Amino acid sequence: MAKLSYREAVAAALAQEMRRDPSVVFLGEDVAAAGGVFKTTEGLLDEFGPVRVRDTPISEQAILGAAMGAAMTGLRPVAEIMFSDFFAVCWDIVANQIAKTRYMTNGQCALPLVIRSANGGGSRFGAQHSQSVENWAMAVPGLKVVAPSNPADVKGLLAAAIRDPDPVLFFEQKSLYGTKGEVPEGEHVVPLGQANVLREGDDVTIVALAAMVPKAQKAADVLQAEHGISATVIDLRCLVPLDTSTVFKSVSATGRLVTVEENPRLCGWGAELSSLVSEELFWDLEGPIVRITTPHIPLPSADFLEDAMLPSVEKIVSGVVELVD
Amino acid sequence: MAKLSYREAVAAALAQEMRRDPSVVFLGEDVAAAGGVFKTTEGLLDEFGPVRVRDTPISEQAILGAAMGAAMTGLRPVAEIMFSDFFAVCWDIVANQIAKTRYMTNGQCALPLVIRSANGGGSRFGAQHSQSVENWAMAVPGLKVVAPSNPADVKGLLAAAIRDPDPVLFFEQKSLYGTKGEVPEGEHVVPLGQANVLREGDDVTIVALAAMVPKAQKAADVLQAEHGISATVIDLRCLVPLDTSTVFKSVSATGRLVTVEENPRLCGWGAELSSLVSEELFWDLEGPIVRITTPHIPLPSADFLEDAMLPSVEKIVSGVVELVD
Amino acid sequence: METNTHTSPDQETRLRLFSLMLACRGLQTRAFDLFMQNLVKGTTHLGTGQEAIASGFGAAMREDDYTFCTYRGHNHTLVRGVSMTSILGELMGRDCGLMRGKGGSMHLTSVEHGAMGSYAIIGAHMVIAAGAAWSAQYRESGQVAVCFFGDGTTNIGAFHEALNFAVIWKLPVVFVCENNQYMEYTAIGDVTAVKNPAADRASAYGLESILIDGNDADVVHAHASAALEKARQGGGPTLIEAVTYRHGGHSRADPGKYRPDEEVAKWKDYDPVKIYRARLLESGIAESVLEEMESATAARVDAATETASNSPPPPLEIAHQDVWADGGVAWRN
Amino acid sequence: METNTHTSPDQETRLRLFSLMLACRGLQTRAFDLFMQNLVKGTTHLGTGQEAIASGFGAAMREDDYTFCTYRGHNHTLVRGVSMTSILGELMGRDCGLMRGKGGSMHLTSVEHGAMGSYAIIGAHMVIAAGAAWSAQYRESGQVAVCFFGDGTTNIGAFHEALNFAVIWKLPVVFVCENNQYMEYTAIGDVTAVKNPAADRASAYGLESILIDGNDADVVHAHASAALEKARQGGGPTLIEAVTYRHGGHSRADPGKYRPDEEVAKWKDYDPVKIYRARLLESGIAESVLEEMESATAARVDAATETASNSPPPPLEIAHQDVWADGGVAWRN
Ligand SMILES: Cc1ncc(C[n+]2csc(CCOP(=O)(O)OP(=O)(O)O)c2C)c(N)n1
Ligand SMILES: Cc1ncc(C[n+]2csc(CCOP(=O)(O)OP(=O)(O)O)c2C)c(N)n1
Ligand SMILES: [Mg+2]
Ligand SMILES: [Mg+2]
Repeated sequence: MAKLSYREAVAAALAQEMRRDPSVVFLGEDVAAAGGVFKTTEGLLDEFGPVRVRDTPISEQAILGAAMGAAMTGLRPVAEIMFSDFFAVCWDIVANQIAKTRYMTNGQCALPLVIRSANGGGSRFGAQHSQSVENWAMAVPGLKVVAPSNPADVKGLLAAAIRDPDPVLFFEQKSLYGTKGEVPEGEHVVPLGQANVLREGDDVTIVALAAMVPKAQKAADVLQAEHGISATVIDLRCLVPLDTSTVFKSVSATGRLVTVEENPRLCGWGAELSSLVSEELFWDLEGPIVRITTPHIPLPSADFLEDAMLPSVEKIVSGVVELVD
Repeated sequence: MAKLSYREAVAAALAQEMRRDPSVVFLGEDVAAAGGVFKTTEGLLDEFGPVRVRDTPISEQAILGAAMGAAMTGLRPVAEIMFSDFFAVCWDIVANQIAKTRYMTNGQCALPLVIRSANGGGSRFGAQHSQSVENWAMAVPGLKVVAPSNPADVKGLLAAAIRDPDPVLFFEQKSLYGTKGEVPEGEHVVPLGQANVLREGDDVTIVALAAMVPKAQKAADVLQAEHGISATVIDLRCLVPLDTSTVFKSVSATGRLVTVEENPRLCGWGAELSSLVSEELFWDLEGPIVRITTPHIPLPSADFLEDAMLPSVEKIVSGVVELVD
Repeated sequence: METNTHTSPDQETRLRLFSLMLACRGLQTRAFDLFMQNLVKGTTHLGTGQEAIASGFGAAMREDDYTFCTYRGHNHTLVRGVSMTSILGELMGRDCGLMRGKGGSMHLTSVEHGAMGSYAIIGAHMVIAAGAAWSAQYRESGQVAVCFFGDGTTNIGAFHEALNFAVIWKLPVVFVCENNQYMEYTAIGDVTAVKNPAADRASAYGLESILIDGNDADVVHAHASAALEKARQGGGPTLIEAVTYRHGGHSRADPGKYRPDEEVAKWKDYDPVKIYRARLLESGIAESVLEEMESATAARVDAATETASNSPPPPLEIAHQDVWADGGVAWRN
Repeated sequence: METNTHTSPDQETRLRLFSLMLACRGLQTRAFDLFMQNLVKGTTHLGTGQEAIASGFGAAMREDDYTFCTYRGHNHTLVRGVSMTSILGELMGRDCGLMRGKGGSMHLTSVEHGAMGSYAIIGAHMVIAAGAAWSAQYRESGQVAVCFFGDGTTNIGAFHEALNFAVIWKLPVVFVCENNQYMEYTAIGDVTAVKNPAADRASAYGLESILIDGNDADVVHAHASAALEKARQGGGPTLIEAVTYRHGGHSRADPGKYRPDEEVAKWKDYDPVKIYRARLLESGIAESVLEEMESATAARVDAATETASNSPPPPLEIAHQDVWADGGVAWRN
């Protein structure tokens, strides 16, 4: 095991896969010579050279078009969209082209590609650089959607995403880039579509994603210590494929579900999970399903305001307490 | 009352508002001289002239940028995005610019604009011209979202959208363009954010939108006649503002909720409504919340396949019967 | 505008060009008839009148080159060797269709023939074609991507990104603007800042301005050959504007009334098939040879129509297949 | 490249230009200091070294003209008359901030001053500026929209759409490319198909190619005046490429190490404030006058810093306001 930061784990995964498969190529803005504006891809240019690691102009449609065309013709491109907010300038390539082409062509076109992007708030960047948009991707059939919460999963899931034969949107949570954790040395691959049960409890199931995972864990500590509530905490890790069986198993046992999302309220993955549970597991429920989200507003920039909008340990605790008590 | 088609009601609303307010201007591809590719805007160029009714190049970002810049500086533009699938090529202007600018500027910028678009399937146009993407809009804070189910509402809600001081995405369902209905003559305005209770029943609440509304009504007929199930049918009409009070009132009474969405499964408005109900109205529920949607796939083109994928009267009936029985 | 033939292709090539154009014309005419009989559901966009461009390129491309085209892509797909039956079947939503009805008229794709897709949202396929060219460059395969698009497409953002990108990476891609002078119902001149929407913008990407007669198959073939060769040799991308006209409306049953009668008449007279037929006759090919080709094409179209019409609708289960590489559509476990 | 001054502005204008540049420089330098003291959270993009462009335009614009700028928009906002206190307050997330902390450094906006926003996603504001110009044209108000953007922005699709659109509708808009020769960390020449990313593309929109010295406030002012006048008279849009350099990194604490030392040194030497100061002295203005201006600016910056630093954080309730025109954020009843 080595201690790596979340951002270092990105480069580690890319390097691992680029070493093993020469068809893996990587492109994006400022990713090569500069090593990425979040320093997530340092060293790759040096190791793999300018033919495989390429700086691009500010042309997100061309970046993703290049990735798609290359994936259709034998390569396994990884593209970076610097901030996930910028998916909006190239959404056609993602949602209409990449997501639909295999299906429309009756399976003729393979699209083994990964799009990495820095997602989420907490950096005081304001409303256009702080969105959590993993739901945009989840809403479109044909995209796999991954959002890791820790360095080991960054490495393992990104490796799996690169090996996956389907298009994967890989959301790296900005606010986690500086966090550190043990990461297995040597080849490390974590299969897509498997939620991670971080702790087991009897009273309530808390499902979280990405930066909400450490908050949910802290909340579970507080709930245990201060309220005597024992919570299962599940790190969803992937939205597509969605590991409903792990979640359902836990909710069947606890009878209560709380979801914690960073994205704004409407149509989040928590709503989808809530609807699945209330459709298929209704009779196991012992109380309402509670969703904790950012309010349905653009994120403000000032630190004081931004912090107050994002889901916090306190909000999770009080949401659970209200439900369970 | 006059009998108008859904498509004629679009032109009627635009004409009504353009007559009353000289700051209303209209732009889009092939909307002026040709009267729109769906013939929704015929006659407007003749009546209002080429300064107010303008054909544009194939430049969706410029179309919406023009609308936004004009709205910020005193006009009330209405823009057409020909097919709602094309929102993907201009999503930045919608989701990052139009939706966020009032908030980011602490209320300084007014954005009274409407974006009309032809939405949905059933026309055998294939996956890139058949999407129902009203959820894309619902997921973004700062957008109002309207989707009428009949000609009278097209006229009344489009008029209200144009008068509204906020940005409104107005989804016209392609498969309804040919349908006809009575439309009040003279000024007709239907306030945004009010769901329409079409019939009242005791056993279940069926909530539908746009093209799913007539299907839900037919299903309610069948349910009554063949299964003795009495259903309330609610036409949601707007996703934002969302008329939860009308829906809640009905679900409190019936104890059962079924939503009918044309969009693919994940993260639809039905999921949001389901999660709201199971969070706030849980104790009133007498059974699972059922969502009827298109499967989570891109829509196939062939008539036989497409029809089998969209929610049908039969699917609604069987979903309700399974729930209630 | 380039109207003369630099090189006079040999007779074999000429006959091939004519045969491709005949096939395209036959297919398009039949597609229209089937549409009018309500056997083509949805929509269809015909390339009647524009056959010289697809054919000129088709005859010049290497078998493993890539084609990227638009919803108006029947000709471009056909010239790569895709069967008429599978194209008409796709238009009619039958099981024999190229994608078994899952794509439709606007999305003809045959990877096995290098026909890498027909794209229905303006602009996108230009950046995707650049990506295929990047892959060819990376794999040093010598393949070239050819991307066909319309005049109206030159005003959308992706056009700009694709061209800049292709030039800076020196990609083996040929961008072919089929300037048929209209977007849907709006004349291109009404919405474009320059006269020649592609050629007048070439210099913005450091490219040569190339404006050619898109109705002259020899001219197209010569330019296609040169651009393909340049790309194959590592010389980078080419942008070609080929001026042409569509005989019919934009799509479906559009009567195209927004176009002046004389304009339509003039262009119908300057028909690529007609002028090429006359040229072949002049060059000494016997009328009987041409007639034989024509009746063979007609028979091919009839046979394809017959087979496609008799093909059943696709089985329902395919709608639940192939979202993912594992053949399935599951988004959960 | 246009380096000479056509018109020699009168002394009043010159002093105004100098004063605007001094204010910009003072503000940017202070913003950097505050950032290093961790008082500016998030990010900040400075226009140090690029002051002549914002100032040249600021001095030429009519009070009711519109400015659209990018995240690197402090200078452009300031020259419209917005107070330093509200700008620094916004950067620091204080209640006195221009948007009370809801926008941040990248989104400075003051509608009352015609500063119609700073946009943080590349390209978007170019089409939005066209929209404001359309509105001015429709209302026959004589207003002009001025849109500032960077060299890197010329490679995104919206650039292309905005220019074509502005030209065909003959909109009163001036597009100003501040070519500081880098996007974030990548030299513009590495990713652009032409040498002058904006000027070499003007012809693609039927526009005159205008390349000017963006560090010479007189040159900028002359071109600004001409373009504004042309737009006001119904002459349509202008595209100007103004060559300049940013003294610091792209944003935050970026040390800008990707730039050769000599290049940085050369451009720091060719500093717009410095060269303009020398020109003023040469033209007969007394050193003491300039020093007085400089110390007045310093005092202004200090006072603004003081006020902003003492401003409290914004009240929490404003986070729940102004999604909608009714002042609220409710999405349900
Ligand atoms: C982004 C986008 N906007 C609009 C359309 C609708 N549309 C389909 S074809 C077309 C006209 C295209 O004109 P051109 O590029 O000249 O091609 P042509 O149809 O003449 O072959 C338009 C506007 C679309 N498909 N995609
Ligand atoms: C669509 C989009 N892509 C990428 C970015 C990230 N980004 C912010 S500034 C910048 C460089 C812009 O360069 P330029 O236009 O030259 O402006 P400058 O920063 O030099 O003023 C980039 C790539 C963005 N904000 N928006
Ligand atoms: Mg055309
Ligand atoms: Mg720059």
